[in-house]
Amino acid sequence: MTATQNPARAGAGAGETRTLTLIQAVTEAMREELARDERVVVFGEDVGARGGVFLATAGLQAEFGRARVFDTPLSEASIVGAAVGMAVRGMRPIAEIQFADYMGPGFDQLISQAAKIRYRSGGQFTAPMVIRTPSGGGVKGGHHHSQSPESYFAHTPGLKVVMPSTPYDAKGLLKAAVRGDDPVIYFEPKRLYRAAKGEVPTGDYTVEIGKGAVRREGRDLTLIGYGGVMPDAERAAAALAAEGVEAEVIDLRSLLPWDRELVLESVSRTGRAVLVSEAPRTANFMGEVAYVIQEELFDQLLSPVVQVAGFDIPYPYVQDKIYLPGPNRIAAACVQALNY
Amino acid sequence: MTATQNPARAGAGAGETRTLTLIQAVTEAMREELARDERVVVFGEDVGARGGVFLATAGLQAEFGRARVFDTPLSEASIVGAAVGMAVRGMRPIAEIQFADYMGPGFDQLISQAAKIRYRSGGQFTAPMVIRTPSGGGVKGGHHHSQSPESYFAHTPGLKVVMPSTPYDAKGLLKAAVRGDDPVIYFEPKRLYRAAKGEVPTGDYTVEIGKGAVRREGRDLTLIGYGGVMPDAERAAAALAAEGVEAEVIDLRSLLPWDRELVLESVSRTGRAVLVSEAPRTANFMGEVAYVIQEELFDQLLSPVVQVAGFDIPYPYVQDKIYLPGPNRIAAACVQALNY
Amino acid sequence: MIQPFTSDPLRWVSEDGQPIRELPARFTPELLRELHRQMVRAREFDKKLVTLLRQGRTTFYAQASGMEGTQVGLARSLRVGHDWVWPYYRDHTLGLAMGISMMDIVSQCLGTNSDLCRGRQMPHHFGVADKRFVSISSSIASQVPPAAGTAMAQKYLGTDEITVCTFGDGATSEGDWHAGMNMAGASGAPCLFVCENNQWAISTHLREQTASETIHIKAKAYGMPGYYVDGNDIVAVMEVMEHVAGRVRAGEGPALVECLTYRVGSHSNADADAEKQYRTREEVAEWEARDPITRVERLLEHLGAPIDPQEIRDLVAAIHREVDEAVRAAEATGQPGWEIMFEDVYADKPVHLERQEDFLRAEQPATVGGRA
Amino acid sequence: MIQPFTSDPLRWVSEDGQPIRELPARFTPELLRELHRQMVRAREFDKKLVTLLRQGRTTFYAQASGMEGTQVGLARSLRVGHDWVWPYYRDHTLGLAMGISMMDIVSQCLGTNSDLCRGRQMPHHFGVADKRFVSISSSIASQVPPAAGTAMAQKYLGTDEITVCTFGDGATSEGDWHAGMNMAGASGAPCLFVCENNQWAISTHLREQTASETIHIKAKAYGMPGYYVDGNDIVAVMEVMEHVAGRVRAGEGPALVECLTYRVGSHSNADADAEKQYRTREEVAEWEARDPITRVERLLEHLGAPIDPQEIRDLVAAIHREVDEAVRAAEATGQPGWEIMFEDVYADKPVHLERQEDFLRAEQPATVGGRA
Ligand SMILES: Cc1ncc(C[n+]2csc(CCOP(=O)(O)OP(=O)(O)O)c2C)c(N)n1
Ligand SMILES: Cc1ncc(C[n+]2csc(CCOP(=O)(O)OP(=O)(O)O)c2C)c(N)n1
Ligand SMILES: [Mg+2]
Ligand SMILES: [Mg+2]
Repeated sequence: MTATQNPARAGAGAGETRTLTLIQAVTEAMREELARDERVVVFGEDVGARGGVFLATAGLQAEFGRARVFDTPLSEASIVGAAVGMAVRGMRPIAEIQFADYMGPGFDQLISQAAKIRYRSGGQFTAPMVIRTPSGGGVKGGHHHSQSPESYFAHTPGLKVVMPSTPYDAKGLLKAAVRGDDPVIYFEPKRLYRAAKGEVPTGDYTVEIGKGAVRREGRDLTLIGYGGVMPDAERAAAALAAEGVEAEVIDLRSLLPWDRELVLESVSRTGRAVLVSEAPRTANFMGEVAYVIQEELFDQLLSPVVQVAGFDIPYPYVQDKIYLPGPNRIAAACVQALNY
Repeated sequence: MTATQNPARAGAGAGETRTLTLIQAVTEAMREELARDERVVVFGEDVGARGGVFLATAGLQAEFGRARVFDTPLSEASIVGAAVGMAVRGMRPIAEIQFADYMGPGFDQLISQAAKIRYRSGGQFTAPMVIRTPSGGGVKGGHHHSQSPESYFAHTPGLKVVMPSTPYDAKGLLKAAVRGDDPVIYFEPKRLYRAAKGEVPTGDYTVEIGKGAVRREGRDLTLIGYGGVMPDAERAAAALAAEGVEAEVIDLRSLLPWDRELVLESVSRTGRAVLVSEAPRTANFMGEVAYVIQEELFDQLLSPVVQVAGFDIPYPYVQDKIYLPGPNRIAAACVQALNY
Repeated sequence: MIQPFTSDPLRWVSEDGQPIRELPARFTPELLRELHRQMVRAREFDKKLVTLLRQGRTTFYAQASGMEGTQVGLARSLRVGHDWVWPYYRDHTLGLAMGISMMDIVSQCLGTNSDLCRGRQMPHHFGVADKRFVSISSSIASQVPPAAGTAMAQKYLGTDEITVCTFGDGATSEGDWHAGMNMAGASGAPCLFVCENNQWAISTHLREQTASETIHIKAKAYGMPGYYVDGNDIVAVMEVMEHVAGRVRAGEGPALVECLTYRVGSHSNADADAEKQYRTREEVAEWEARDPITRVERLLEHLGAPIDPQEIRDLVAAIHREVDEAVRAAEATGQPGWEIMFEDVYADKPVHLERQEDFLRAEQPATVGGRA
Repeated sequence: MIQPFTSDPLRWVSEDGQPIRELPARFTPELLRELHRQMVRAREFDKKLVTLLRQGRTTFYAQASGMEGTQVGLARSLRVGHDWVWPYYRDHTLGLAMGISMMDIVSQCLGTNSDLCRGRQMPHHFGVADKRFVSISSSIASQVPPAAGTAMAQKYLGTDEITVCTFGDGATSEGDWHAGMNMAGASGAPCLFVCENNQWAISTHLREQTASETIHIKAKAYGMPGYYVDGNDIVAVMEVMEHVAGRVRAGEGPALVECLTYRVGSHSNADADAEKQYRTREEVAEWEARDPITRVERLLEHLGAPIDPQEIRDLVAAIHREVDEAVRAAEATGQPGWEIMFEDVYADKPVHLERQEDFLRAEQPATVGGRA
């Protein structure tokens, strides 16, 4: 558990790999799942001929036809609801919401239908489906193309919530989401779409939902994040290493459920935890992680758990970069924890 | 700050009081605000002739006429959106969402319009409005008439979120919400509608948004809650007192913003905190409170902050009572904290 | 012959039981008696459940009395267990007529171990997989987009199933209603939308709900035909449904049918004094005179095959015994234990739910039972 | 004379600039030249801003080229600063024609200190209080329920204002669109809904968006009249708007006007290669031939008052200078400092935001400036 999870070891075995960007890995996962299982369809606003506004679905309609990859009317409630209804009837829909900021109009479908149909029916009806959506800031999108609403969904029993930060995880988590029997909200950190590159097995593999990954080993403190902040967390760790501080870096990958064992094991060794996310601070998902750490490791903690998070304001346009926790702010929080 | 906030002292001065139930206090606040300010209107599903499904608006249409108290179409997006548009045009709408479980269809209006219009317009347009909605369990309503979705809203910058647990606060907070210049989500803990009775000044007063109240003083630990769980928290404190343990009981009353000073001052004295809410545990608002306590009072804490919360499942029907944190579960958490 | 967008509701039998169009051959006295029996069964079920409610043995009930023509008529037009149904919370009469057992419905209302939905939802929100009757969600109109999705799946999979989606008049104001209707229209999926227009949404009259003159006209916004039918005339309901379901099944795209009816009872137990609050006794009386059950009795008289009053009394007594037996059998299975709370949240129980279950186990004495 | 629910778009001037109905007297050559000038000004503004975008001086832009007939025509039918407008993100041409200054629009696009909205939103989402032009939200159709609310307030307050709410064709699929339309209908509030139907929602054609034949027909669902107008014929737009706004102002309830037009540019900078992706060059060419600006030029020729090409060249040059000057003046005000981030979240800054501001102050060097 404590070893850095190396893609080659963690997943697909000794197979071939290629360097892909995160968005290419997303596309590849969809392509392979479409090819593997006729029950899989891909739909959303502009995902067909246009290939999605970020081109995540580029080429898929040409390859699989309009019955399997198609545009929908401009309505997130229609999209989420259609996914629920298809899933109930035995399909495996992958639906795209163009920006996570636009989950709002589909919110009731997610919380009242997708999240609860298994429970309310006593397991008679289920909604195995995936909602993919680009989230997070750093692209000068202002508050309607930059938000990180994952905490809403992590607080909704019945949903699963994941957010990859590497191409390897992007492919593996998406496949796991498609094959699982629960509704999964799959957030794609849009500023890593092309910035995150990495080795991705050409073959089939999945990344288990609910498991985090250690990105870097360290003994002095544990730096925990997910999604778009991960590269900056790793940069912060590298900067600290240059000054002799060894931060262990954990990528949660899954928020609901999240990997408490991995986190607790690490913090029990390091005694210090810094939690990094870009969502507004108040009632942020990371409050949960902080709560559990202090509850379980009260006597082992050497300093308070520290959060680096977004500010409690609508995501601003001009101050796009200042808003985000960058490597300096993250490193400063680590130093604060170390100097406590 | 540490003194028990006595209604007579905290607010209306030496005026007369009457015993009201919580729902009567809500009605009275609306009646007085309707009478005070022509810009105030009350609307929602069935709030007119029917007086609302819980009768919170009973009599108001007869008193103020159909122009000021009226039924709307069955659409929460219409209701919230209409409130936004009226507020922008200079009115002071009080809108009812029939159950907090039905905020879903109005969610985008709340997060994209109500919460952001002041910010996005640089303060040129504002939405001073109140959304009242009954929330919480204990009424055998199953998961669509029992949920506690306040954490979603507490995580949404631009909104204010309050939840009274006494008739005094119900009236004072609602008046403050109507008169304030921000959008306020006003949750009404429905199982206290008739169960909570108390003295309420006949005259005019407000309870400041953002301020908690000490319900009982104590030195051994701090018990913090809001809304429907408060009577049980007080019962737990009374039971503990019988065994010689003095719990200080804080009612947050406001979630966004919440009263960190009051909480920190208390916990800095007691060294122990137990947080009580009925919303699902994961990514619950109370995680934020726990985070802040351990961050600010790391060295003063004698035991980990403990949460008593709802389970991470859709609210069940048959196990309505078991789901809720009752006095025994709360007292047990206190004992756990004390015995740590 | 059966046209969409008529200005008056399509009707075969007048309010006093006279055929005003040629009665289709299938409406033999035998069939009419069978329909009558099903409607009476549902009406009596309502009465018995209201009593159960008054006795405090269940906590919520929403009568469909007065709406039997619509719901029983609709049930007869489905291929039960083949077509899918996304119903709403006032559809127990539809469920009964589709052959869902009283035991299944009563079990859900009582939240007993025999509840197929395992006591998760408030009474009256049942669902039965083998009838493809999807479990009901309270959130008004939230079934409409999923219904479009199920129909899209049926089209994609090349089945000859259709999806039926029901809702009240009030539901048509919700954004999700629009989203689902438009999605169905745009996709051309085989979805039959049925509005059970009982003219009230709790205390809000249709006139306050929307400025459109009728509900069926709203179909124009989705490029689908909208039919208007007298929902208290079961012959009309069945004729129109037969025709429209046929179209939908033939791949001609979705359609909307508005059944004009009335709920003669209160909205639910919460407004038992409806007539004191928001509507007049006269209005109720007017609609009681258009009762769908009496109308069939009159039609049978007109056809020279009247039902013997004693037969009706015997029928009612038998139904009451049937309900009593269902209640007894359901109650005998007991209430599910607390452990069941943590099941069916996900396909597999995640660690955090195991921990929460362990916590509760330490607090609660173990309970026996739970449906196998 | 001006009827709702026509099967073809209402038109006064043919595509080649010939009057096909009697030209109302107010359309003198002077007025037509003024309309032409406003349309050209908006068109050139688009071009200059696209250049600015290519230069990386702004990050987003959504052209309205091709839609000037609709937006300028609408602007002329409002009482600017009196009526309220809930616009959508492609309405800068409407804004310009309403007299919002280039400086205000450019400042918002650049997020400079001169931005009335203080750099909070992505380019092209401006708002100007003294024009009662509400600041734009990206969330499609989210302006529709609030527009109904503003109109309800106007009715309640007894003003003679109306509310204008604009949206694209794609927006009509959203649940909120329905919610707002129905609320307006049910309340009878003075709201004028204008659909700028440019036939595409990014890459999704109206035919995939909805199965309804037109947008205006959807008004039937809300009991309001729906008008269908050639949005590239500014005479038609102004005549219909004049009539409909008059009705709305007179208290006859809300109305929907569908203006059939086309966006000849890309959706935004994000799909600059639109023609390679989802639509044909032929389609674009076909609509370019129906251009609203050329149509007015032809009409003026027909009226014997042609515009001298040199005059147009001078006009264009003047507009370019006007844009350059606005850009220069806006950029000269600088970018707002980070402190501004924490303002306008609430009327007063709560403690937790003060703390977050203090945190950032310790991290960031203080910046100078901020709009007074
Ligand atoms: C989204 C949502 N909002 C509000 C409610 C509360 N509610 C329950 S039934 C009802 C009225 C429904 O009226 P209608 O659709 O006409 O159905 P009917 O009860 O008349 O059969 C309302 C407002 C709800 N269940 N869901
Ligand atoms: C709720 C929401 N969903 C999706 C988007 C992304 N989006 C931006 S513009 C657009 C197309 C809008 O089309 P239309 O309404 O026809 O307006 P047009 O751009 O053609 O003027 C989409 C899907 C959004 N902004 N908001
Ligand atoms: Mg109804
Ligand atoms: Mg468009």
